[in-house]
Amino acid sequence: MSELWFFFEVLLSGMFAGTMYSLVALGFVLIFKASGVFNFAQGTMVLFAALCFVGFLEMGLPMVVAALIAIAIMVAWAFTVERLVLRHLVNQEPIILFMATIGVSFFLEGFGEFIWGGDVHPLNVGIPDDAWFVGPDGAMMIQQFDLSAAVIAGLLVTVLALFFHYTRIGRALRAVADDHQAALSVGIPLNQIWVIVWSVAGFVALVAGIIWGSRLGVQFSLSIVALKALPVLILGGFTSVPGAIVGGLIIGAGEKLAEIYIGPFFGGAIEEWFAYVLAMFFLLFRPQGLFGERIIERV
Amino acid sequence: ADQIYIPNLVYKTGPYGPSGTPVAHGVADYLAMINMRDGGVNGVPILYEECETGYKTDRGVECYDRVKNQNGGAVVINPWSTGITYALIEKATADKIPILSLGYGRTSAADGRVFPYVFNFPSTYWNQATAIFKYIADQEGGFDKLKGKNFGFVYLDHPYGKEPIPTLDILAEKYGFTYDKYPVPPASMTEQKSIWLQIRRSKPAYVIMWGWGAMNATAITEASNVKYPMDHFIGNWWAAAEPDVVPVGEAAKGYKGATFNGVGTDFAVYKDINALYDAGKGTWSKDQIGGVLYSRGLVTGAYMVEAIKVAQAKFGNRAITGEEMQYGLENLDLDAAKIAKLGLTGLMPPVKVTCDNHEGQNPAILIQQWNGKAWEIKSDWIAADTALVRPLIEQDAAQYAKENNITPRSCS
Amino acid sequence: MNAPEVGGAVQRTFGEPVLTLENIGLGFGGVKAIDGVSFEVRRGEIMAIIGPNGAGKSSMLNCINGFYKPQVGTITFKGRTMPAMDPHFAASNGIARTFQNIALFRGMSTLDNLMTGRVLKMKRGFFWQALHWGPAQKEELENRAYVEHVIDFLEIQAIRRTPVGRLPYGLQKRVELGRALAMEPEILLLDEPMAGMNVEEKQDMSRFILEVNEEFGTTIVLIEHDMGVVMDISDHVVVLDYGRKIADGTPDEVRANQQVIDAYLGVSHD
Amino acid sequence: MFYREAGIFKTSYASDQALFRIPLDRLFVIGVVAAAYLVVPFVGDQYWLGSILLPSLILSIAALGLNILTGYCGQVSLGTGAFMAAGAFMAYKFASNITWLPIPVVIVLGGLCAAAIGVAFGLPSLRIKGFYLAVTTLAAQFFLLWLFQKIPWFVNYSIAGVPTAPPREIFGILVTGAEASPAARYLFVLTFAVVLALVAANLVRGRIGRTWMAIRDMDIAAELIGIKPLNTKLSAFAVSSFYCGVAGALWSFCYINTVEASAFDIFRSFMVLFMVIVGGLGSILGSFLGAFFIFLLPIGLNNAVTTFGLPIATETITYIEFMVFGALIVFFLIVEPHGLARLWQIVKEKLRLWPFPY
Amino acid sequence: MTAATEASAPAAPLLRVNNIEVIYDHVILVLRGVSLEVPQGGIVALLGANGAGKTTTLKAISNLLGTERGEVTKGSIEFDGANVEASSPNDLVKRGCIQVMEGRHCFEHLTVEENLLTGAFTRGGDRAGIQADLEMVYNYFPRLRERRTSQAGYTSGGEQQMCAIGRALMSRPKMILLDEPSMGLAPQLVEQIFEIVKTINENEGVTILLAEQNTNIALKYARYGYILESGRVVMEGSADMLRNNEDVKEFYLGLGGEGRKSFRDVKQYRRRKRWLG
Ligand SMILES: Nc1ncnc2c1ncn2[C@@H]1O[C@H](COP(=O)(O)OP(=O)(O)OP(=O)(O)O)[C@@H](O)[C@H]1O
Ligand SMILES: Nc1ncnc2c1ncn2[C@@H]1O[C@H](COP(=O)(O)OP(=O)(O)OP(=O)(O)O)[C@@H](O)[C@H]1O
Ligand SMILES: [Mg+2]
Ligand SMILES: [Mg+2]
Repeated sequence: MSELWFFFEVLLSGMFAGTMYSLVALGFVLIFKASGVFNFAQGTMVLFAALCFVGFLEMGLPMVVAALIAIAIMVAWAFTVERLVLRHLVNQEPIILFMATIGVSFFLEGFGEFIWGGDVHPLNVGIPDDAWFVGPDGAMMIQQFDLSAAVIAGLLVTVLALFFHYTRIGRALRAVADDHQAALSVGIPLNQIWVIVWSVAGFVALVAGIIWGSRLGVQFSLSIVALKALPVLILGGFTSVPGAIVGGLIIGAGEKLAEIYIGPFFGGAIEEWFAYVLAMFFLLFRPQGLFGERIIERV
Repeated sequence: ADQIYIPNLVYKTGPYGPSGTPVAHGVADYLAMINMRDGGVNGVPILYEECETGYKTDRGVECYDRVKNQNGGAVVINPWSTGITYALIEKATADKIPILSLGYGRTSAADGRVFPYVFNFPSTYWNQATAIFKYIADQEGGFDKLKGKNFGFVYLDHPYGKEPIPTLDILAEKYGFTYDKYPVPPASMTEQKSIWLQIRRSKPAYVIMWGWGAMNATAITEASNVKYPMDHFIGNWWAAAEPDVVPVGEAAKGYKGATFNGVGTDFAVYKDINALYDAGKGTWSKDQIGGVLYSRGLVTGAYMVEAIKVAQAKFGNRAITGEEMQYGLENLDLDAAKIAKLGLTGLMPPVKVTCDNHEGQNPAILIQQWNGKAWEIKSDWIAADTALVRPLIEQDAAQYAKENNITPRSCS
Repeated sequence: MNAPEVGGAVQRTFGEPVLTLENIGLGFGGVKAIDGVSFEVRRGEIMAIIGPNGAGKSSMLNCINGFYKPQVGTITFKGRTMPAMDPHFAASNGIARTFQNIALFRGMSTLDNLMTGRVLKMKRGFFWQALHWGPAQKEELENRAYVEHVIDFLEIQAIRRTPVGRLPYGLQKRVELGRALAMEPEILLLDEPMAGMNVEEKQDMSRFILEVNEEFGTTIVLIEHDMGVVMDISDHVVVLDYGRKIADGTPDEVRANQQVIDAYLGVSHD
Repeated sequence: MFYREAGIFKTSYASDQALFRIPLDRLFVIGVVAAAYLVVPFVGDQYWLGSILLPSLILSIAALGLNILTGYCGQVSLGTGAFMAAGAFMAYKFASNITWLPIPVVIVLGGLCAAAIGVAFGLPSLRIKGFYLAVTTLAAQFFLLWLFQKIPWFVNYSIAGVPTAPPREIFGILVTGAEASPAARYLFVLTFAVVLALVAANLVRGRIGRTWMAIRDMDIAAELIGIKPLNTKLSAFAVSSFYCGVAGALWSFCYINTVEASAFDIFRSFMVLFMVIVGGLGSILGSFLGAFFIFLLPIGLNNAVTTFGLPIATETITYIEFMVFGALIVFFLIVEPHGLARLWQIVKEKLRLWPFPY
Repeated sequence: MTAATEASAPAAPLLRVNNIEVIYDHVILVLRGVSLEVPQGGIVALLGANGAGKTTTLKAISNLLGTERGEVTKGSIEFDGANVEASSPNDLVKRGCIQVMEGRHCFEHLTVEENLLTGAFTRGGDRAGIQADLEMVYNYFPRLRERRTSQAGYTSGGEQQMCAIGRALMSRPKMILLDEPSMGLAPQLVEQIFEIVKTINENEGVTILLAEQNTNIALKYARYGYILESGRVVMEGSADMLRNNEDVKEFYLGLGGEGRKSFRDVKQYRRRKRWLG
């Protein structure tokens, strides 16, 4: 009986943990969907946004002001990236854009540390951090922090998914991802589009950064966390906003269950690769990820 | 040359930067203080230089190659990373430059017969493990109380984290306890939910942690999430510093850790360190000094300076070579009186290094506890069970010697 | 075409059918791309498939060389009857094709593109390839010689080393034909080989097609929207409309067919 | 007008097929290789040979390997580090258990094991394409490193878990291990680099290379002209992993001297990927240019600061290094998306037209 | 020779290309001084063999060369009185100049209808107008209506061509640059497309510049034409004049001295005549 409770506890907390990955993955998806750019810098943006936020907090600014300034900085960043990088790489192959974002990521990482230093910054924005216990003598524990994170992720995803599907801009974004040149030729302003998505991605990064930062402190290892967003992203499909959430849930729950129930047979720490292998098996059945757009193969 | 060149392979950036920075400043400040106060070691100024490795082995090797012949040749190398230490052992031995890996690196390098150029005093991971269990036994009222108990061992799944496992196995057998291993994957070390849910279920009597970097803060957070009693959670000396607990906030209160150096600024030597800062020659900012890792840096500096003095006593008061430094380190004998004279009482343990024992004669640890604001030392020196560990060290060193065609030197 | 009709197809006679398609049906979700089409291709003939846009012509070629697997029907080729063609079987048994949306290897030079057409003819393994010497070099040179013939034939010597991505559309089409020819095909499937060409270039292209057909006896199946070309060079025309076959016969028969005029040709295309 | 193509007539396909069709190119390459063998070991000091050229050459081999897979065959891989690790660990097993094996054989065997593993992880590439394929290579990356760390057999059950690369010699000269002189190690690695570069150049200009490129440029069309996608992709995975494996073995045996999994972590994979892209996808020369550029740039920046004695804190140097590094990557991509190799080619083309602008 | 349309003679040309030179990839010189003018409300054809530079000219006009590492190194292009170089491609579309690109370039993952709607991007929220135009495009191309919910990547070549043209019409342009509109279309559709071109030109005054290989039909609908060879304008004139020019007849219309020849009879390889050596 208590085994069963334990199972559900693992399942649930795994799913919550997964939504944290989703938050990072979401930023990737936005930019990929809107420009076909595989944005390697998203992890660094999470870190940078959080650093800015926490930096202003430490200067004694009120939370709202700090958040607003951080958002403003992310928008300015979006402008910079568009001006100095993307604009010059219109219509290049995806791998080259990918590479450029790696350059951007390095720059931002150096810049962030340059400005804010390499220390760990504790962050507390007042997300409730207690646990509820349910079941016979608290057999199952639900952490409020995780729950809050999951709710925020869910909200963001819903809003963004609606935005992509039902607005004129959303359609234009998808067009850009398909063919930069054709998008230009029908009058879609790539520059503005890019600034918009990078700004939105910056905002998502800030949210993700604040949540992660509240758990771990804002520090450079956050950019390592971002790697885990990759299997989530791939499993859900690069182009799907809801996919980021579902991918996160599956990866989160899958790897926790695997670690606990299969891990011991292999000496543990299988979490490190399990997510990728899980994603790979999903891909064997759906090469475009769970919710990704069908890969068009025609001659 | 007219100066003693001490390069330092630091890492102040990247994910591990928060832990690497204070150490580097501790070393730098101590050496700067010696230069300012004494005009160097016995009148020979120290040239200190840092090379950033980012905690990456290949960068470390490059740094080593870059600095080893500069400025008249490096006198001693501090790699500050287990991986870099491993990569440099043979190189440094061939180049006759001693490696000082203070409480990290290759444990079996304590066997000075096989590793003449590697020093890892004042203690090794294996000894530390025995000492931690000694502490637990003391808390519980004797080793016989450990029998039948279950412990948890949370570690980074990496050679560093796995180091104490053979020792733990022996201890478990000897004292009749069991322990569960909880490896944390290095590439996703901030994801420990499954581990702590398991711990919540199995309720081990104590949890011992061999962690590093962001893994530590995550573990402490998760431990408090699952309401694990904090004072039964003990980290090793690389898992109990300010960067590990500060981000966790209130929840970290009560967390314990091993250490081999004191913490805080209430030591005599701070008179001179403060003077350094007042003279504007400090390398950091004054409000940041005094933490666990900074102190460890100071201690490292002190050991080096004292070893140089030993070498100079034999070879003359001049800039010494790496080979001479090896002599200095190998004959380092810092007893309580000498330490008191240096103003370091309480900050560092006495150490006596010999030709065959590079970790010092009486390895011991302190247990410290985080009170929410600062670390408090909670124990006296707890001696390690060297009788148990020494054979293990010799066995591993012998295997290494065999694989690498090394004939151990004789130390008699 | 408002120019007066000249020449016209000479009635030629052909051998046994090399390729027989029977009752082919292919659908995508709700769309029926091909719906019960049967026809035969005889050895040595030039056959044209025509029809309005979206009639299923390209899909038909895709079925013939195995890119699409029809849901119903059978394909008989070289005495083997099968429900669907396998691409590798098709290629290694002499079916080569060009594509409507040029499918060249854009990063490679013209020469290399043509050489890929020879892949099936080259057998030397890894070891020799790594040395690029001895048998491997010999084989390479033999095939290079063949490819140079094709290059000469198509008069694309000047662009031998140009990456094909940089070539203008028309030349790309020609290179694509070259790649197919390099395979020494028995059956050549051409999907709109003359789209985007002016009259003169179409004449060149027609001449290449006719020469291949006459000199090597290669059977040709082509899709083309230029009725002038189709009526002039083909021996046999199949007309598709909405996935169904609406006519099958000589150019003259097809031209006169009222259904074809209504569905495709529009008002009296001579 | 000195550098030109016109006026050089080929009388046979064989000479037209040659590796360098323009004599000046050939001379240039021969000159560079000759200098690398005959001049560099004598003029370079230990630091240059052992810490600059040696690792750059090893990484060039890895970049060559990845370039074969990604640049020539179009399969994006983030698992380079893992395949390097496979080479290193397996070479260590061979070297430590069959002590009489000559060291070049050991390295090649390490490469072959990596190749076999590469093939296994290449299998899903039949269905999974593009960036999605990155996930299978990531799976390889994390799974293999985990495996090498988890199973004590790979490190001969040593307690420490980080074995030392055994010293081995050729013709009585030590070439691996810490005691080997930098010059000897450099020459040993250089030989591997030259031979492997030659083999790669041969492969890519022959049938196999063309099938790779065909798959890269348009896999469907390639399939329809009779190229078997699975075989082709797997052969690319095999060759690529072989190169990476050799590079990994050399990295452990000749450079860092330890066989340590964390030397081959995901960041190594990324580094090699940068090298390939900055150097030029689908270019042998580019692999070398990229490897030298990416490996040397940070060290160069770092050295520059120390040499000029600028009073900048170590960490600041690193921050600046990151920023400059990132900015330069972007800069190069904007100037020439097809990498340093293409830039070099444009310079040559301009030279050919010189003194006329076009 | 002046432009054929009476109306355009006095009016300032809508588009003026002034002696431009284009280089790709820093080294490949493609256009060597092309000048042309398109009068307000005119239909002008750009003719020429493969690789003559028609597409390049059109891309230079709509400022898309930058995306292919090409650049205009000399000369200038003016649209509607202002230099195009100053405005971004999307500004140009806003200002009313839209291009139908060679090779269709539909957005593969978008449905046919979504493709058409992206064409109306610059028109903002004018819902009713856009809906009406969508109806109009569907009426022009009934086939598109049938396929409206398919992803464009899965439609046939001709359907994609219709989609690309329809998409351009959706922007309500002042001027359309058509690159090979007839490519891959069935004969009656080719006629129909040109009829549409004629209709929008006449009814809505849309100016048209078209690059076309099908010289025959192009000269039937255009009023003025330029012939490009190897990056230079080698001949220009009114459509009638070009149609009757012997060289044009022979090389572009396939009419030898003795009228149209069967494709089967073209045995002798013809040397293409070069106006320039
Ligand atoms: N893979 C596919 N998925 C969905 N629909 C498809 C697919 N392939 C073809 N179709 C549909 O099948 C029909 C026939 O397409 P096909 O390409 O064969 O036409 P076609 O006769 O070649 O036309 P065109 O002359 O325009 O090239 C079209 O309506 C097309 O949209
Ligand atoms: N992106 C490019 N890079 C390099 N060269 C190019 C590029 N695009 C076109 N060219 C070259 O420019 C010349 C003109 O090409 P363009 O496409 O403008 O010709 P076109 O007249 O449109 O031909 P077609 O009728 O075949 O479409 C060609 O020789 C071509 O090789
Ligand atoms: Mg078709
Ligand atoms: Mg064109």
